[in-house]
Amino acid sequence: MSTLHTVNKSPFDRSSLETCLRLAGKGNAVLLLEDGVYGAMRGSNASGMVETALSDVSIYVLGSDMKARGVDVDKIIDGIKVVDYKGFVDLTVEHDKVNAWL
Amino acid sequence: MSTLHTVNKSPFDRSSLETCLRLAGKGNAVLLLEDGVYGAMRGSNASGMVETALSDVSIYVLGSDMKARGVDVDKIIDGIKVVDYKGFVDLTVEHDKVNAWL
Amino acid sequence: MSDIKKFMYVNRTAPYGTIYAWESLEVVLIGAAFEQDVSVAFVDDGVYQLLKGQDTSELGIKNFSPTYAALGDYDVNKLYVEKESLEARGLTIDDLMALKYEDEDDDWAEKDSIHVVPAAELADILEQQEVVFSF
Amino acid sequence: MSDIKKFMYVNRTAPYGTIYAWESLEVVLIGAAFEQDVSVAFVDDGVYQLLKGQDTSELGIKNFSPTYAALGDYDVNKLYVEKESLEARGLTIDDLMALKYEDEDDDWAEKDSIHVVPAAELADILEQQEVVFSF
Amino acid sequence: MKFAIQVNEGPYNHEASVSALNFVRAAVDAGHEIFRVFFYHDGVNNGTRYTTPPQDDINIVNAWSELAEKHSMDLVVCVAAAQRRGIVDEGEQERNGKDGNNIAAGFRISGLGQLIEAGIQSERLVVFGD
Amino acid sequence: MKFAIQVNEGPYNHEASVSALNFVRAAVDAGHEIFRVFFYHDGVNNGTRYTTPPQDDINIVNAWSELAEKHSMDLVVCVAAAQRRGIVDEGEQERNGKDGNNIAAGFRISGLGQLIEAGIQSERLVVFGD
Repeated sequence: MSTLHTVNKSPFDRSSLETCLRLAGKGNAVLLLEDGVYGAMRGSNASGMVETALSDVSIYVLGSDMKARGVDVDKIIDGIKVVDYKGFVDLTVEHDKVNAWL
Repeated sequence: MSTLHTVNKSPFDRSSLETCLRLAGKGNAVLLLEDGVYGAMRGSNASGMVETALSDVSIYVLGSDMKARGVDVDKIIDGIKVVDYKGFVDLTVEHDKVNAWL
Repeated sequence: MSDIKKFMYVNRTAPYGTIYAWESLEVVLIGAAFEQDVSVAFVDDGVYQLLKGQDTSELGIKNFSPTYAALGDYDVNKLYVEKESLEARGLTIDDLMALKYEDEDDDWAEKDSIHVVPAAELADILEQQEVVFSF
Repeated sequence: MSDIKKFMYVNRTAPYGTIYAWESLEVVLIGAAFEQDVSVAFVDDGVYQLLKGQDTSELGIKNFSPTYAALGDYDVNKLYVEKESLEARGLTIDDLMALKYEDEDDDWAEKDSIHVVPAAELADILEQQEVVFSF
Repeated sequence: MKFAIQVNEGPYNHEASVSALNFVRAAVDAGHEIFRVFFYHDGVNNGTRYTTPPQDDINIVNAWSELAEKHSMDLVVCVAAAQRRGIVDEGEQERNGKDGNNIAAGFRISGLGQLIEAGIQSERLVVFGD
Repeated sequence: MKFAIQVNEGPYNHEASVSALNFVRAAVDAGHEIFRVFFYHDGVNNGTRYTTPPQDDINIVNAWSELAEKHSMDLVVCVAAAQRRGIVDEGEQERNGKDGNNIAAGFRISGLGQLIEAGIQSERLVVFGD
């Protein structure tokens, strides 16, 4: 059962991303959207946690939410893939279920 | 200008308490209410931060919000005082202003 | 797709500060009538939902904590509490309500509904689910 | 009580995920007409409100970030960004919009509205306020 | 002492409304004056008479209306926030071409200036929110 | 593929509604079926026709109504959550003795069982919230 996890909260404001990464199974995928996109940025106090997680899970970030917030693609951690809403839909299809860490 | 700070969020869910304690002036007062009352409990990962803060600020906790959550007065960190809503009102009067860390 | 699906309700919020805990419990109760394979997880501040001795009378709002005790009667008896979340909050299982159910496959023996599980085990349990409800 | 009060607006939330940032800015704009002594603090995720290059067109919602540039015209030019919050997020002042105002007491010289201040200094600034608005 | 109260969240979803109610009652009991209660953000949802909460729970909207009546308390719903969230009085109904309104007794809809004025006129501002 | 969508927050206050709208549109564009959109918690506030958002911003309620009309999409507002928050259709108006209703076009009020059924009948449940 491969799972797509969604995280829509900043890792500085809430524990959602940390808890998601603690409980996501190996090989699962994580999509960062809404305020969750800040978790994709390089050089922050949360970056280390995310970079470590990339060896166990695939991480995606929603491009339209990045653009809205002025988060440039150049500032994203290597290995995180940017998707649009069509890509988000595709991810939900490719995985067996979606787990939203609100 | 003595300030009463209010914190209504769990220290495990949000950064409100940590930020409040970082930015509260020496001699200020902090009232924990709503989900903020969990920050008054002994023996948690957040207790150390609160115990350290007690040397700089007075900390109060709203009794009715504790009772609602099953947080027994026996489990509260030494030095934190329990107040009722009348006590909350009195605290706002005794200080020059209220700063709510939502 | 089998007739019975594995449903997981994930609770990550404290009670009363927000309504998510209570309205989540309402879904679990209604859902029980649909006879799915139901599990409920309590993670992060969600573990506070199960604290003993909740009393909202001074606040003047509804105390919904007694409703958790009814879950066993609705065959909702797989309640998973994450060990790491409990420990971070300085809590043990003794701080939680003792939720029980009668096991019809074991001569109606009374058993504990709450299982404290480490993150790695909860991750496995989450992997086995088919539908995850979040609140 | 003096006629002019020291008003402080504290912003601690990121834009767009919730509306607090935008509706807070609306209060600051309306409040400017009342000619109080206004300061605005950006702490925690509130610093994200000032990031350059916000573009909400793909989401189809209003981009309110250009409004911050208007604050200087309303004599709202004491914008305090907490240094610790910036650094925790891997940001520097160069990542923020360059908000300016013209100082009427200094021959209308153009000056920066944003001041990056360490927590200890922001604590002092907060101490001096008379009314604190939180969103 | 003269208080202003700001409520940022709607009833039931967050405890903010209940906390504000309990604070206001305690302040009134202690002889203080409530200059104004200002409902902002989702707080405007405190002001709809269309709610029907469960009978075993608090009726938050009615509790506000009773305070307004008993103590002539000024309950102000922010117009901009109300428009986004569908809280309508007779004036807004006419202005925006709606076929009805849902404002509860004792509430009035007005501008954000009422919040600023409350901050100026009152001696303490106390904010309840998320 | 058959999707169920759960929306936990009201319009404007949180991005959840906009994210859900964008997801639903992308799913429909990709040829998928939306079995049901279920509005829970403050999400029920998506279903009021009394909103008048600023003209330079998205009209979230209308966007849902248009989706419902164009694609016969089933937009269900939870009755228990709606009662707490003042979202009323004609049936609820009569049942609870209200003097009007505010449900928007294309929405219907029904029970929590509709969420469970959506979880059973659909192949994917996607939840948007706070």
